[in-house]
Amino acid sequence: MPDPAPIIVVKDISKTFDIPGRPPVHALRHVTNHVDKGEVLVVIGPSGSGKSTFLRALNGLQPVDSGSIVIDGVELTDPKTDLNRLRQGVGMVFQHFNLFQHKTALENITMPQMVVLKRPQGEAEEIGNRLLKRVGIGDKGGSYPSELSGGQQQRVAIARSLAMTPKVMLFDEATSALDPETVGGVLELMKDLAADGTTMVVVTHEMGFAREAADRVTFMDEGAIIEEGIPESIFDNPQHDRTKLFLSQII
Amino acid sequence: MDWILDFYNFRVVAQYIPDFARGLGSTAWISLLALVISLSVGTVVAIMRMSANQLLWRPAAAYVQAIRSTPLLIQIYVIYFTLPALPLLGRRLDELEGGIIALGLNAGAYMSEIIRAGIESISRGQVEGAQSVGMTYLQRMRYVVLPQAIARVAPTLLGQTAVLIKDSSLVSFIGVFELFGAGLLVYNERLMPNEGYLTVAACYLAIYAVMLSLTGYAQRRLGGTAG
Amino acid sequence: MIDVILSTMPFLLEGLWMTFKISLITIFFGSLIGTVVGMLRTLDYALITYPLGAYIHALRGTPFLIHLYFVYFMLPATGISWLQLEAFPAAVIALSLYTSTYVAEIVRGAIEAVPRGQSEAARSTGMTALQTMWYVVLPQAMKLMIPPMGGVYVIIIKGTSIVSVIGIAELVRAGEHATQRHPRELMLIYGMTAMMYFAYCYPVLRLARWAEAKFGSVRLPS
Amino acid sequence: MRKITKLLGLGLCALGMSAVAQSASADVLKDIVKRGELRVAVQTQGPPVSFVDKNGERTGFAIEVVKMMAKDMGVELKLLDYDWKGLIPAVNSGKADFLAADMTPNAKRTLVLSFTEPYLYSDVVLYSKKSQSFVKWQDACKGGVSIGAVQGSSNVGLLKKKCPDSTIKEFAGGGAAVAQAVAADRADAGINDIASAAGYMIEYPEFKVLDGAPKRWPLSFATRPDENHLLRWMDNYFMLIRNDGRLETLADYWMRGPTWKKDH
Repeated sequence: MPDPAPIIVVKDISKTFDIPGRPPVHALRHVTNHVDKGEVLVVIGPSGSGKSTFLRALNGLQPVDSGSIVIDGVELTDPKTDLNRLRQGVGMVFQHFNLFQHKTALENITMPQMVVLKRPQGEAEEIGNRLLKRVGIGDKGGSYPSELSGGQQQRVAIARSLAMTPKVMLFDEATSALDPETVGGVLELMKDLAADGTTMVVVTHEMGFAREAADRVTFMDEGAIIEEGIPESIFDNPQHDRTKLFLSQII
Repeated sequence: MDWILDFYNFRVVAQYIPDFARGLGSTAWISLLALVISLSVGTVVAIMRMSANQLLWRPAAAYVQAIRSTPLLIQIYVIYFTLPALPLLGRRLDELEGGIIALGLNAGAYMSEIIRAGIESISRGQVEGAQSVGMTYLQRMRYVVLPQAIARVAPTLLGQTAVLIKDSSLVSFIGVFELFGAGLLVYNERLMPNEGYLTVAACYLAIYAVMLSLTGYAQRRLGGTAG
Repeated sequence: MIDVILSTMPFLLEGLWMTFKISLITIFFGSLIGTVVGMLRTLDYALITYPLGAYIHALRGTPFLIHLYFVYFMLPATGISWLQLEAFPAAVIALSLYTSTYVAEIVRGAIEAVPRGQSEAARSTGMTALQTMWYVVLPQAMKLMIPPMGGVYVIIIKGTSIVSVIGIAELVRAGEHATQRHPRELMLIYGMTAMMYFAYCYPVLRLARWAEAKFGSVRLPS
Repeated sequence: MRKITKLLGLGLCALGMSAVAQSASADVLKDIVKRGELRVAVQTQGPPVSFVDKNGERTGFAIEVVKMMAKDMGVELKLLDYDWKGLIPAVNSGKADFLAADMTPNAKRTLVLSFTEPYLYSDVVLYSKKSQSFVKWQDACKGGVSIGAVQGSSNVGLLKKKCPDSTIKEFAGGGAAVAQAVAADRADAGINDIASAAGYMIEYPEFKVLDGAPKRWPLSFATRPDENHLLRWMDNYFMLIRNDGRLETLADYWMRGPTWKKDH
């Protein structure tokens, strides 16, 4: 049983994108959710359902129009909040890895530590090397992103986030851009992290991962949460027609 | 009101409106023709420079470097004063022709660099897509690569065109009357620099503004995407 | 002909030295101002970007002679004593501002060409906007800036000739002085000045080519 | 610390003073004497009026007159060299006390600047290649003949009036560019003052001066219209040096033959 204290509390957030000359897009409609400490929340849904917007709202990369988000007691949506400070505690892994192209794998991990946390270089490198081993590419520290495969790059990106000792990790379709043969390894790594008790919010199309690793699954469509529950109930006994339709198409 | 007339006398400028109109027309005409030359030369040279064939890229590179490394005025002088009678024309280029050609060849070197950068920014996928439907090299360039490349670098081409228009004032050195010459006419005859220079500046700015909006329009039409 | 070359060479070299000095100072300050303006232009605040856009277009849409005229001759009319500029500082200020508009557009283009994901990743680690710019975006944008910057520098080097209007004896001016004493050798003397420009500009272009080859080809963003 | 305050105070005083100096120019002659420096805008339009000689020194007829002037005033001379495009603004903006060039006053120009009484009258002549059939300058005034002139010079207006049928080509590159145009058969004839033309005759053996002069231009210095005292002073000065023969000596040396060529 995970610790019931919620680390993320999302209350009634909405976001509308206004594109000139087109009808406005309601990316989020009154979404309320929470994530407990140590919990793994997997968000699924068709593309354009608002799941990525939801995830990006959790570290303020995507400001919302209304509602509130509280992370570990700090209200993200309060304009007085120091977002940079808050983001140190929220790691994020992107679909396209977004490794800093001008830095080696190790430098990608050490640079934010030194710049943001002011860790001395020696300590940052020690942490960086340990984490590179942890994600399974201990020998690639000196390689530039362009010299690494997609799977290796994503491992570096995960290590980069972990180095900041985040309270929660966000995964934004972290395996969608990977070759099929490397997807498995990255998913294994994510399962490892989950098993270690890392609090995670994962947006993914990998239903196998959701079933195995999730504590709770949220299904979103058209900017709203349609249904949520433990993996078994969502996958084996979906209540809502849209959930059924989505699952039937994807599996 | 009085101090404005002290600073800039509209009444005097009004007397020179025909000269400014003539100068503006001349500048527009010279620039337009030079622009056409420079874009054609620029496109050909850009494609030559990207060729693997030494006979193509070496002369193209030499042309670009030589033009960019020497002043335009001297290029104009060389074409006007030292170029002998052209066999095709049967005579030497006159002031206007010489000026336009020098200006066009000069700008062509700069344009070629911009166009080349644009072509290089088009992803391989576009070329491969065109190859996969059986297009020849020229067809690929003409229908796929160049339209996208030019749309992408349109703002840079605009900037270079602004330079070209201002540079066109140098043809006055070989006796062609243009916009800047009209401003100097006011300066020379009336010794009124504000009236001469500021009017000229306003005219150039007006041309620039028109071009700016035209570029925006063209870019939307050509479907240039940001980034 | 040889005697004309020999007798005019020292003057032309002196002019070249002035061209060299003024262009280097201008390139330095113009790049500095232009980088700041270019970075500010990438921000999302209309209050900043619109005035800066107007600044860039106003300077690029008008001949440089007018800027020089404004800085050197019209500012003194304000009566403010520190605006009573001597020819050299006036030329440097006017040329630096002009240069900055070109540099700003290159910097902005290069920054915008760095994929958004790079700055998002940096921000997600908790870096501030400035840290993101300094540690992540600028180093990558720099590679895109170097080659077009070389082209602009060469334009500026040649553009310095206009400052002769306010009496700075740079290369073209020195050449003019020489042609007045030897009108018959006009083409020879201008040819010599062209060679000197070439000797200065060509290495700059080569350097830019070298940088381009080293850092990958230019991607000019729109 | 006190030293710094003192320096700062001095600096501020100097700033204030310079502001005052700028605004207080009821009589620029007083300022000239006070500052001990005469600032003159000149144009390096070419020998023999104003040019840079083989030693790198600025000299010529107009320059030597001004040098003499400063010496007789007992002040230092500061020559400000401008392109023609910067000459008028230099005087208007107060950068220079007056401008010393071979400028020709006319009704419209005198509305803007005050011109001195002419210090010299100079003939304008036409020249061409010897191979041309022209003898008198009027021979070049017919359709199909092109005449080169310096862009913006008074000679352009003169040609328009006297030779309306000829094609007038204005070259912005100065008298040397016009001569080049004639030599390269880009213009059939050129127009310039007689002294400059004499210089071209030496440089270009294939040139000839056409007989007669379409015009004799008065040459003057000019200053801002409100500088009456300075204008009067300059007129007086010209009278003075004309009377004591110094002006004639200079004019003979510079304007009436190639004597100066040996020294410069």
